[in-house]
Amino acid sequence: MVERQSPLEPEFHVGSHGNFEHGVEIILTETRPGSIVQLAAWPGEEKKLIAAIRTVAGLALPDGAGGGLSDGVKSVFGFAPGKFTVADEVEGLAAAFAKVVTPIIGTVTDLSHGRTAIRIAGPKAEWVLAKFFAIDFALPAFPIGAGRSTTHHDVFAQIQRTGADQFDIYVFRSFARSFWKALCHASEEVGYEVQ
Amino acid sequence: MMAEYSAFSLLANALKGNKDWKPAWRKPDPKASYDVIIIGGGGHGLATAYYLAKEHGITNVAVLEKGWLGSGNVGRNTTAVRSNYLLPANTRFYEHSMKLWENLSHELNYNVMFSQRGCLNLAHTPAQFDDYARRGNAMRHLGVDAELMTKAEIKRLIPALDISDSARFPVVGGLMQRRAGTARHDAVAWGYARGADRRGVDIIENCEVTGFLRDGDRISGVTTSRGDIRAKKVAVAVAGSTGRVMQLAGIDTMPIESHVLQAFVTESLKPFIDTVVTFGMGHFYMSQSDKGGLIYGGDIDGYNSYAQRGNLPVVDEVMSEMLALFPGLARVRMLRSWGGVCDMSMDGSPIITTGPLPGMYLNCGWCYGGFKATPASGWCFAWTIAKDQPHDLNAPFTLDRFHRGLVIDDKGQGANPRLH
Amino acid sequence: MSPRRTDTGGRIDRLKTIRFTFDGAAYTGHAGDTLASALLAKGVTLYGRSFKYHRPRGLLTAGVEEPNALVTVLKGEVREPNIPATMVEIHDGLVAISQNRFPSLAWDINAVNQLGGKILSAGFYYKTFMGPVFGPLKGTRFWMFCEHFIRRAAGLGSAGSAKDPARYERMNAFCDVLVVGSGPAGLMAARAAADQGARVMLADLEPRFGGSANWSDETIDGAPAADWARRTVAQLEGRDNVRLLPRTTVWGYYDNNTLAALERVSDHKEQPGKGEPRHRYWAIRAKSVVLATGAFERPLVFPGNDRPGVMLAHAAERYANEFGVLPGERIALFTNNDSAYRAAIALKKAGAAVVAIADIRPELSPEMRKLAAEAEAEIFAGHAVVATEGGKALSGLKLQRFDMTNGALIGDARSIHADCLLMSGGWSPTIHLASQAGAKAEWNAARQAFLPPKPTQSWIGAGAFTGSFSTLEALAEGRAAGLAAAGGQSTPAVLPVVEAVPGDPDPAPVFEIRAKGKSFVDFQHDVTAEDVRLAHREGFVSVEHLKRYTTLGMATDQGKSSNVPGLAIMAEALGKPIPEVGTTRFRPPFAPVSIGSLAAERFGDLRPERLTPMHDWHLANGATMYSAGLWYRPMIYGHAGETVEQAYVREAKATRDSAGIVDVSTLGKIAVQGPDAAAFLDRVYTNMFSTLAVGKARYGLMLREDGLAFDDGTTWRLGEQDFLMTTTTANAGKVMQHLEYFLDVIWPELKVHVTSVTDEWAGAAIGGPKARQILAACVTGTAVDNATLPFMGIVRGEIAGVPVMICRLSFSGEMAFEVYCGAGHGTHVWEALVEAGKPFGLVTYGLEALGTMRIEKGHVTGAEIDGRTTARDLHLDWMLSKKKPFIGSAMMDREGLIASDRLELVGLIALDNKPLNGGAHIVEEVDEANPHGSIGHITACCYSPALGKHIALALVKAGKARQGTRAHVSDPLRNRFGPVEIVSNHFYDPEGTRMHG
Amino acid sequence: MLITCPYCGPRDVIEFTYQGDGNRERPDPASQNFEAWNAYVYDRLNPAGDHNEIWQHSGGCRTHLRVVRNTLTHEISSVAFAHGGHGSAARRKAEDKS
Repeated sequence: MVERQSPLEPEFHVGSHGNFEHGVEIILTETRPGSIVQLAAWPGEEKKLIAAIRTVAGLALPDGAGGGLSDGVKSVFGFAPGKFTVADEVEGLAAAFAKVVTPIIGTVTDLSHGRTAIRIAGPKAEWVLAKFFAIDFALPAFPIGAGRSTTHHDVFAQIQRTGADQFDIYVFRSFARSFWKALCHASEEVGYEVQ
Repeated sequence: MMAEYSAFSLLANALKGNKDWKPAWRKPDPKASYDVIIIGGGGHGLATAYYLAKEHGITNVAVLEKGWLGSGNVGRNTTAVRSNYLLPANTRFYEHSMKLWENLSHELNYNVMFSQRGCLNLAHTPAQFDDYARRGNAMRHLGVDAELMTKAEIKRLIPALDISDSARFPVVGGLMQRRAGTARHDAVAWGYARGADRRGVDIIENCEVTGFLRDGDRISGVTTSRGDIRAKKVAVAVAGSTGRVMQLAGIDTMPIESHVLQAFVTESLKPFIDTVVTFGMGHFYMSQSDKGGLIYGGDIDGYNSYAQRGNLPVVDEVMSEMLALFPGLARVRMLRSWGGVCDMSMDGSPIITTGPLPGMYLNCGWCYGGFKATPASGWCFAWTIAKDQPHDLNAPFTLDRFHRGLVIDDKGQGANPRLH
Repeated sequence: MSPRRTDTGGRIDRLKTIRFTFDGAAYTGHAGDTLASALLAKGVTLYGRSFKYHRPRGLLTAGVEEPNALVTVLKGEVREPNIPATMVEIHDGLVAISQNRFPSLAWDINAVNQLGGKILSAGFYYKTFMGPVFGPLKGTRFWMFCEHFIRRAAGLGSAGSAKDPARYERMNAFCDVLVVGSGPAGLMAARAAADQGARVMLADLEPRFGGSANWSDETIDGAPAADWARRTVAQLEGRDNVRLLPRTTVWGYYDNNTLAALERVSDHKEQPGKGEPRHRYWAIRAKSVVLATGAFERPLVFPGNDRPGVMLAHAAERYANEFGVLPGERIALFTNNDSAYRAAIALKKAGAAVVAIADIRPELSPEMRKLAAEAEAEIFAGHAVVATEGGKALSGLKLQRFDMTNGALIGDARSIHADCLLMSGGWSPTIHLASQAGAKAEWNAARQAFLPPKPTQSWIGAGAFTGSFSTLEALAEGRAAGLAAAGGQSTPAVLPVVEAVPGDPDPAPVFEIRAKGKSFVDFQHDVTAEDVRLAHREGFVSVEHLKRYTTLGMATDQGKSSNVPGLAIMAEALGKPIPEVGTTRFRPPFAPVSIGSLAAERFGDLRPERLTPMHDWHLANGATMYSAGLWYRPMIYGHAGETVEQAYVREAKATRDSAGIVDVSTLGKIAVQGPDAAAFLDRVYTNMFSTLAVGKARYGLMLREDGLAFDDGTTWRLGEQDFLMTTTTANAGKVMQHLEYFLDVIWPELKVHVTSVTDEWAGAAIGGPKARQILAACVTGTAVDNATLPFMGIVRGEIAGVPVMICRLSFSGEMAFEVYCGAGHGTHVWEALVEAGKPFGLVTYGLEALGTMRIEKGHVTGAEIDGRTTARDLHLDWMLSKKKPFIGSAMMDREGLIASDRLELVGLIALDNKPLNGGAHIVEEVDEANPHGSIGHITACCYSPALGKHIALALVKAGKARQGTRAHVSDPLRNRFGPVEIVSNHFYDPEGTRMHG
Repeated sequence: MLITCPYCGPRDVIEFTYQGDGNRERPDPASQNFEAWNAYVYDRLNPAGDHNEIWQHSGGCRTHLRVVRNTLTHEISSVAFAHGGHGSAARRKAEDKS
């Protein structure tokens, strides 16, 4: 298997940065899932798609807009009406879904190469993300597991909260390096570590 | 008859404690009827009245303004005057305007402070430079001044500009129109008002048009907050409110959307930039007023609005583009922002025409280019009203050009007003 | 005698000494001082020069509304002009200089303007400088000559051109209740809302929370008000549902309760922390807002009211109580209301002599008389100040009996010796944010002030903002507002006990004392009462005309203290009540905001960079990058010593001779999936796609609704219901939105999903006579011969262990293939292709060579599909299906779009064998002196290595019919004129034998 | 300005793209009624007051929304998915004629 190149490579500097002498309050990393798949149901077929997600990924989606969950290996969340992003540590998710999500239910689009997943964690994660996105990151407004589609100027992002202090951000690969640099820059104030 | 303004009259009046100055224009009550009523006491309406009187001898004219004179876009713009258009219909028209600007202070005996400090469009890629060359050459082929500038020449002209190669969008050159410049916006309204008034035009403020009078199919006057006024001809020059006024005439749809455009000024600074400059990789333009404030703006907010107020996304975008060109301005402060309502037409070009109803004449669709057009707009509209047909210069700016596929689309954006 | 530091008192830290300079002189102050208070403590009386007359000016205020004392703060090469000294917190190493003076603040040449006095009245510019009607100075020249000097005299501070090294940041915040202002009302509101469990933000533009509590002599619950404020703040600090924002000016109230605020994070520090911004721009979406923004005191308008040493009464009170500074030793007061008596007490307590209180009102309450007695001040009821004396500091003033019913001055003036005159003309609630929020203020005749309107957005007012000027009212209203804003029920509660000096909140309705001499209304812009009356005389009577004609209220303080007096004087001239003159609508910002803060994180980084998967490879292999929208693409891979032209000619030639490879990853790619995908594409494209076989690609053209050409590209049918659409790089986003709009709004019944997969795929186009051999050498799992992979065919295989999709299509006109693989494998596959190509002489080529080959082939791009051309203009009418309607089909045949004189695509060959220029025009006859008669323009040009000629594509009027004729390029901008032959746009291999080959 | 997307909740206007007058009705694709086509492409209702508009939540879920917004105050009184059916709050005159 040929390893995938990360778009962040030249700007990915493992170690502590910024104001870390006062404590590291942010951990940044690239999660590099093997699969990122977009699933979309035709109107009225959403339930079947959700069932398919349970079958293939073993994840039971909660009801409601932007609902989602993560088991640490696989993650799923809704980002638009009838549309979901599913990520898995291993490759091959798109093929697995293609067998289950029939044309009657909806479509499967493989974005494993096209999106870059960046994880931001730590006590200041909400603070740093609030510098970029005009959405409310407070836990009651953005519960664990939930997903959001939003944008920072030209950079479109899907964000899933995967922990009280942890968010996974999916951005277009071509923008990933620029976004990463901006994220690092914005984290300097509170001290950050790249892992 | 009001006195001529001059250095001498200033001195003479100063010696008398400035007690003898007279109102710049009369405040008459409306008469029962006029030959021509112009709805809209903005720059275009006032200029139209002035040229009707001066060029066509039609002086039994009333200009009706719903609020205070010049309260629309003539007093809310960023004061740039230029004729650097791509398409011939626009270039010819705006160049006619430029020629009128060049003698306007004399003509009106009112210093409108038209200052030909130049307008420079910055290009940031070789392809854009070629695009600007196309436009500059189009201008030159119509006898309008234009020149290309190199990076080094630009740096000499605007030392504060970032021309480094490390800029996100490095400057590769620019298109300069030296005869372009700025004018004092309010003075244009006041100068035309005074000029029209001196020729007998009635300028009636606080007179809101509430409906149209009809004689059969023909528009024969207006109802207003100050009573009914009859007229042989009713001209509409209310850019920004065109939708509202045309609705009063029963015309619900127009090839126009009203959008809000924000503008900004910084605190006063010592001379910083001597010319009008525009950014090529976004939408940003800036000049410096005689008082020292940097006056600048960018895109429209991008949604229908009559509110004369915008929102933050455009504010942030404009300031970001400003600093991309002038990184030294980060610590300078924005003093004031405001919003004007623009008639965004479907091709980015204006409408100056007879009709669309009998007895009516329409001047609208100025997008955000109306200020520089003021003299030519008034001049052509007066012609159209007086002769019941357009002048060659405004003949292309019809209302039916959209349906006929004869659009004048300088930006090539199609029927998408928010992109013009 | 002069101002000085008091022996005790103030909320400064007298143990901490801070060193700074002003105009080069070294000073010391204390922690907690502003530049204004520290300089005042050192006896400085002269702070700035006014805008027009360059009059010497002292401190008028102690806060954000300061019009006079503007300074430039220097940080190395970086300048921050026009900052009120009252808003600069001193720190060690602070360097500030005065402005608008030459050569020095004390001796300013432009002070000569004062002699111009009456000539330089309001609006004088409009009446002169027109110049002669003929001769060398006609037209605009004379004005521009004069303007040159006017501009140099105008302006305040200077901006720098050095890039500010500071960092600016934006922060998005959400809260239930935003409280603006932290005086007693704001603190009570914040506490009450926080007690309800609401998410609360409390912002104050001052470094210290507490507002008037910091400088009033009042007590709250038995302790000094400042202590009460400190305790309340401490309680709020401990709560995790409260965010406190000191040094934060809420400056904008936008739609749907979106507020903008500026936090000055590190201006008060010698050095910011690592990564710490200078300013933080808060965009706050608040469910509800409590406006507790207080009120501004107004000056009185009388001759000499601008002399250094004349100050607002509450400002002096503040300097004394908050900063421990006395603005003078012998202080006189001039007032039309009770509030100034507090200042008398405060200054007396702080150690000054209060020599006189001139009160416009003939009748004074016993309470005021008692206060005056306490201050040991002589009272002059029914008197007014009619003159002040002194140069750069006040030495005395003149009083005269005044009849407030008719404004008459009676009897002889008497002189009073004083070094400081305090004035109070009543108070104007700080209603700016409420006005920005969209409603019109209401005049209150009793308060002689504009009070906040009924809310049009979700806000609640409290305290002086509402016209309730007492602290007790502020506490009660603040609590009620906080509760209501948090959605709590108003319950009876015991409010803190306030001990305060009494006072009637209503002033006498007098704003101006008319006597001989210049009386200033707008201090910074030098607008006098006479200027306002001149505006009236000339008919500039509406409030907006007044503003614009005189520039009243347009200075950096935005008329915070001058608007109401100006209106009052106009109203009197008109004989109308004030509200009939009009109210000014306040617009953002409440106070000036740094442009850096508004650009925030985009300062120095305007747009993100968009990079292809092979970006780093290109850089490592000598590519010169070209910025195309947000993308970066290789322009050339230059060799040492090559010019751009030499490089692209070499690359294009090598491609046509053997093979070349180019990164095409930037092409827009859209997955079009679903049972109705084919039917949808038939509607979107002008040609048919439902007939396309699986495993084949087709070139498609889209029109806009108005019938003009929109975009082109190939679309690949990967499965029965699965298409991969490609778009031009520039239009990818637009096409995506176009498709989404039609699917979502117009044809929701179609079962089609569109997804941007631009970034999923890396794309490399490899073309040239050897291209197939190179592929054959590295592709496994499929053959690439003509049978397996015919023109427009698609196969799947592997390259270097990576799955790839290969489509045989050509932009260069050569036998060519587009190789797509997962973006993460892009460089891997690219390197494998380059390696496989080595034996075949494969070159990498950039945009320039790509452009050259496309010009040779006559393919169109954005330069020709420019939003004004039709399919026919571009000779693409063969693609307009007659079998079906498509987007634009109904509109494409309108008269203007089929006119005979439209610009049509042609080719040009330079007959003088010299380079052509993009943007050059085409004429039938050259006229170098007077260029005219343009019939079109060049859209793209190059030297064609295949033809050995300089060629171009052009759009020319009725161009098709001109093929085979001669014309000329006319490029006066670059002085390039010369003959060309008009030919077909298909210069090279028009039959396409090479790509089909 | 905030628009409450039925899926994403209240979001800043920066996330949205304006798609104009929502009263326009596209003629049948095969229609040869040029007046109707012209009206659809070029003519707009432009009221001072409540306006039916189409917005795309382009920086979010990318659905199109039918929004009723007051052009004098920017107040939004309703938001719904655009594909939920065409609004009929303000019928245009051109349609009535055709």
